[in-house]
Amino acid sequence: MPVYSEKVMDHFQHPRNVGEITDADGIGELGNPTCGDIMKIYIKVKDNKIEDVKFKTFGCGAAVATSSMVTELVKGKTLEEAEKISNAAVAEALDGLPPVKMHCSNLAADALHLAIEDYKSVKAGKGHIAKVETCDHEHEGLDELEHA
Amino acid sequence: MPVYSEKVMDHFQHPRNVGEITDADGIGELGNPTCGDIMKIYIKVKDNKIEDVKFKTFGCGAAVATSSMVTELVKGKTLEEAEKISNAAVAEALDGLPPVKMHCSNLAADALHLAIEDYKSVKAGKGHIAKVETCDHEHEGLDELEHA
Amino acid sequence: MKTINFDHFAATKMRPEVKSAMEPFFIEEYGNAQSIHNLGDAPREALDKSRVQAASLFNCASSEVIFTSSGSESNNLAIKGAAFARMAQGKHIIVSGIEHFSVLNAVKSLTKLGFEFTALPVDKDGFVNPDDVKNAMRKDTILVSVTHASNEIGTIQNIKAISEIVHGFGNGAYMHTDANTSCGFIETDVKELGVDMLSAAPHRFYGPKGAGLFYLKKGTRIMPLIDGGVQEFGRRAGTENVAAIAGAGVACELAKNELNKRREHLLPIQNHIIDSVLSSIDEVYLNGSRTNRLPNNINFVIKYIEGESILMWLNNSGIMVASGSACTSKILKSSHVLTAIGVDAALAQGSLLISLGEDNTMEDAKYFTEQLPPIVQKLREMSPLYEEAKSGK
Amino acid sequence: MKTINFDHFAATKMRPEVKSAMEPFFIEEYGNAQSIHNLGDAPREALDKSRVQAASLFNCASSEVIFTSSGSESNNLAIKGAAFARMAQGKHIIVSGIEHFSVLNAVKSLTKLGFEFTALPVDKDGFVNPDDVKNAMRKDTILVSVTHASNEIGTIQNIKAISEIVHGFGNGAYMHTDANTSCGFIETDVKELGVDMLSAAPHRFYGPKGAGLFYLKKGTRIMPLIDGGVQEFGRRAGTENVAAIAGAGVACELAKNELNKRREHLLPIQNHIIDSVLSSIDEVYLNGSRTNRLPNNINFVIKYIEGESILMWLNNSGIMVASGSACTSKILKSSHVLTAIGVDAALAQGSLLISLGEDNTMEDAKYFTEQLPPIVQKLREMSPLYEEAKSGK
Ligand SMILES: Cc1ncc(COP(=O)(O)O)c(C=O)c1O
Ligand SMILES: Cc1ncc(COP(=O)(O)O)c(C=O)c1O
Repeated sequence: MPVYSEKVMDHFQHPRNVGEITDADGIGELGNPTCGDIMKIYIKVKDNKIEDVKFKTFGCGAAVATSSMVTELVKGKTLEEAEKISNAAVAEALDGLPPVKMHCSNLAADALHLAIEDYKSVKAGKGHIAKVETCDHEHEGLDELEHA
Repeated sequence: MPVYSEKVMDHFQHPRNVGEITDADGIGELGNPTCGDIMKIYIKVKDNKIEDVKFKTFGCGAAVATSSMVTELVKGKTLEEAEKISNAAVAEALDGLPPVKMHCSNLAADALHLAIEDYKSVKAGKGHIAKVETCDHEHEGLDELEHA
Repeated sequence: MKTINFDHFAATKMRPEVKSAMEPFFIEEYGNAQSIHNLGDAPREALDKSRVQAASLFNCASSEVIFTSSGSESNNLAIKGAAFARMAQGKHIIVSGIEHFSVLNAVKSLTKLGFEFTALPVDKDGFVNPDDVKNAMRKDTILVSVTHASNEIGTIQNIKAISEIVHGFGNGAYMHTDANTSCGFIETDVKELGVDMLSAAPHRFYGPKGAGLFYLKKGTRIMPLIDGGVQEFGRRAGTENVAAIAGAGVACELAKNELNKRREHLLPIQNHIIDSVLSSIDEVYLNGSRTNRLPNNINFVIKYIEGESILMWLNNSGIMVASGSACTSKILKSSHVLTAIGVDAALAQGSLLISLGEDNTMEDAKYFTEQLPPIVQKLREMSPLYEEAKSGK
Repeated sequence: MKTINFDHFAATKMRPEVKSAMEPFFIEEYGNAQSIHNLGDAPREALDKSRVQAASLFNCASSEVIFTSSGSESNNLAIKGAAFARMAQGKHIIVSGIEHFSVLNAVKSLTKLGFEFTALPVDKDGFVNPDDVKNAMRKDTILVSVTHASNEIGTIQNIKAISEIVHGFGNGAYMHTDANTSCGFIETDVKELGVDMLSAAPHRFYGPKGAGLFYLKKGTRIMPLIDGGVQEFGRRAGTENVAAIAGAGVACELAKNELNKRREHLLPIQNHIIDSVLSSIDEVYLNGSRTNRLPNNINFVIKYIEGESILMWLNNSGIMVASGSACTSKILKSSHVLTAIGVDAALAQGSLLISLGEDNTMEDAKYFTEQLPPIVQKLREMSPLYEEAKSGK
């Protein structure tokens, strides 16, 4: 099925860092089952660095692969470094994603940023942040394809 | 090209009685070049019988074959017998014609009847009858094909 | 690794007999069927023959068969053709809510030209209630179109009852059925169904891509979708795809002869898969009618996981399936059919669509029912929804 | 007896390379290009490749190429698609009077939906005068469609000049050209022609039947003729005829590479036939431009005799030709193109339409020019019109 790059297939079939961290310092959850993808990222932070990271994802191949890739990219990174990682950078690290998936299943960096936000919110005594419901990719696909 | 029967092809390729009769007793001419077919039939009458018959035809395969066939059918027949020959009978003698040709190129019997009429008109001292212009088959072919 | 096609609604492998019937028309007999010289003879005869074969499958006259290029084109010809021919009588069309997009989008696009449509609801098994048709009929209703059997959930509609209501209404409304999924697997006798128009797609029953079938009852008025020459009785212009049409005819003949054999082959495989999956995996549901169902369709919802992922793992095991999930759809929406039968949008993401064909065996079914549970398990372990459900959140 | 195809506008023999490109997609790679599992891979790649090949012939982006089923479908998509998409801007369409029926009948059928059209006159050689386009343009003109080269008289229009006028008018009107006869034999560079849409038919240049080409410039708005799934960028629904499309791509590639070679091969044959027939038979006329003409088209009027009869006699000699006579047309009307260039309806009955292809040789041409005069003689001797003319009536 070469709609996906080999790297995507590798991360889909051998996802890195799947699971939960029961005593996570930050959890970011993003998505909406109605649209197809939910990503949940757990981080363990030590000395301003992401010491451990795990994910759970409900979604398509791209959603799984981007989740896996983002965890690999940020492990050991400082929070500032992690915050700079964009969805586009994740897609690029996977040798690209099919156009149709670029905007819908490419949210893993956002989920990671939420986990960092959550960590900061808890640390600041403001408690956990809420899960973010996204469905901005719910659209008439055909409109996307307009020759316009 | 088996749109036409073998008999049609035979009469088209080996038309019987092609030509004019310079001292014809009756001439029947029918058709219109705009529509595609003109048939001209010459008869020589003796003792109320068609002693000789010749034709000239401008038109499609069916027009040539029906002209040829009608001359063959009437040679030696009495005028009364000849008058009874219909376009349908000519088509049948040719093992049928494609539907689209049935009404447009199947006019040879009519031309023959005109020749007989002409003969009678001249005999009655009324002179020659006029050439008959037909174009009743000029129609929107597609309407014909309506599922109606 | 063996490839098991459990996605026959996407593609069936052409029969060798079909290919043989097509072969002469690629190079040797390359003529145009409309030519009156010798090069037109064999192509013209091939079209005639194929028309007879299709007519025999539909139990109609061969002059009532029109060849198109696809099931979608046949559906569009039915909907737009009838709408434009009968707009003086009215501009109201009735369809079911679970029609294929080639019907639904055709009626939607007609609304831009002033037409209106009613989309009928279906019950939880996907049935249209004939009474709903009766209630929806209006004086200005010109066309009713209900799919013969769903290409997602396999439910077979009572077209005969619906046709009777439509024609009984007495305003001359036409009845069309989309038989693109049913044809070749269950009876499609147009007299029995009582329809004025029917669409079918030979590529769905071991025929070639590039030919669609359209039954147009004598006396039924439509405007062509493709105007131009006189091909197909002036109903569909364009140089005929002789090879594909020749192949389509053979596919029709095979379908007619093999209908019972096909059902007998498919039913046990279908039953095994349904029974085994429902018993071996928890929180899995069958969509569509259990009884009034195509013998070659299975549609499950597997909770907590997403269709494309299931599909990719099965693909890895050599098993080709489809899904009604948003991610697998190019319009990024989950199946409107599942929504119509009341499946929650989130659940619809876990839809698994299996469509069987003559190349499938009971071994394939067993291999599949062994492969599926660990895949489901693996994906559920990765799913935040499953985690929440288990933790009782 | 050898068969000489002098009717290539009806059918060309597919190239072996084209057939080879199609072959895998009949049985082995029978998958659906939309499938996301493995069975979809090869078909999807084939479509992508073919789109690139077609784009290269047209000098456009591959995302601007849409595959249809025939030249007629492409023309209908252009005309109806643009009309429905732009009806808010206006309902006036301009065409030439010598368009193919798939253009003319499409605009005629639009008149039933409130559209109007202007059919432009042509001169005696069949040329549209760009000034006439200018004069016909109205504020509510949404589309102009002029055939690139006539499929009857071979005259090549100045599409570039017409496009400039259409776009220069400044009301956003689209320019379409029907290149179904020209494509594969003369340049069809859409940038050079300046068109928004172009139709072409690979079966006319050694490709397969069942695939049509449609160029749709980025930004040009049309409504689909066939609504449904997302195939062809949502512009043309229906399961793709992968084999035919794969073959069409190869035909495009061959056309691009061989354009000069084709012209060089065809021109001497064309010249020989025209010169020889005009000099050896009296009262024969050439229709269409002698200079600005397709290299593969010849159209004569032979006085006093009728086309089908000529065609049948030539067929007997193994030579396949066509005619614009009423008898050879399935609508029983003589050619509207001949009428438009001022050929008297009676004369049009004697029309002889020769279209050449790569399988034709100079020997074929010589054989033909030997066979024709005695046939003409024989038919004239049988013709009451010739009799009248000779006798001075
Ligand atoms: C100029 C022109 N337009 C349109 C067509 C229609 O093409 P098709 O037969 O592929 O539908 C033809 C074909 O013969 C043609 O010559
Ligand atoms: C019920 C139904 N209608 C219409 C279609 C469209 O058929 P095609 O893909 O041949 O255009 C399909 C096909 O997949 C179908 O299942």
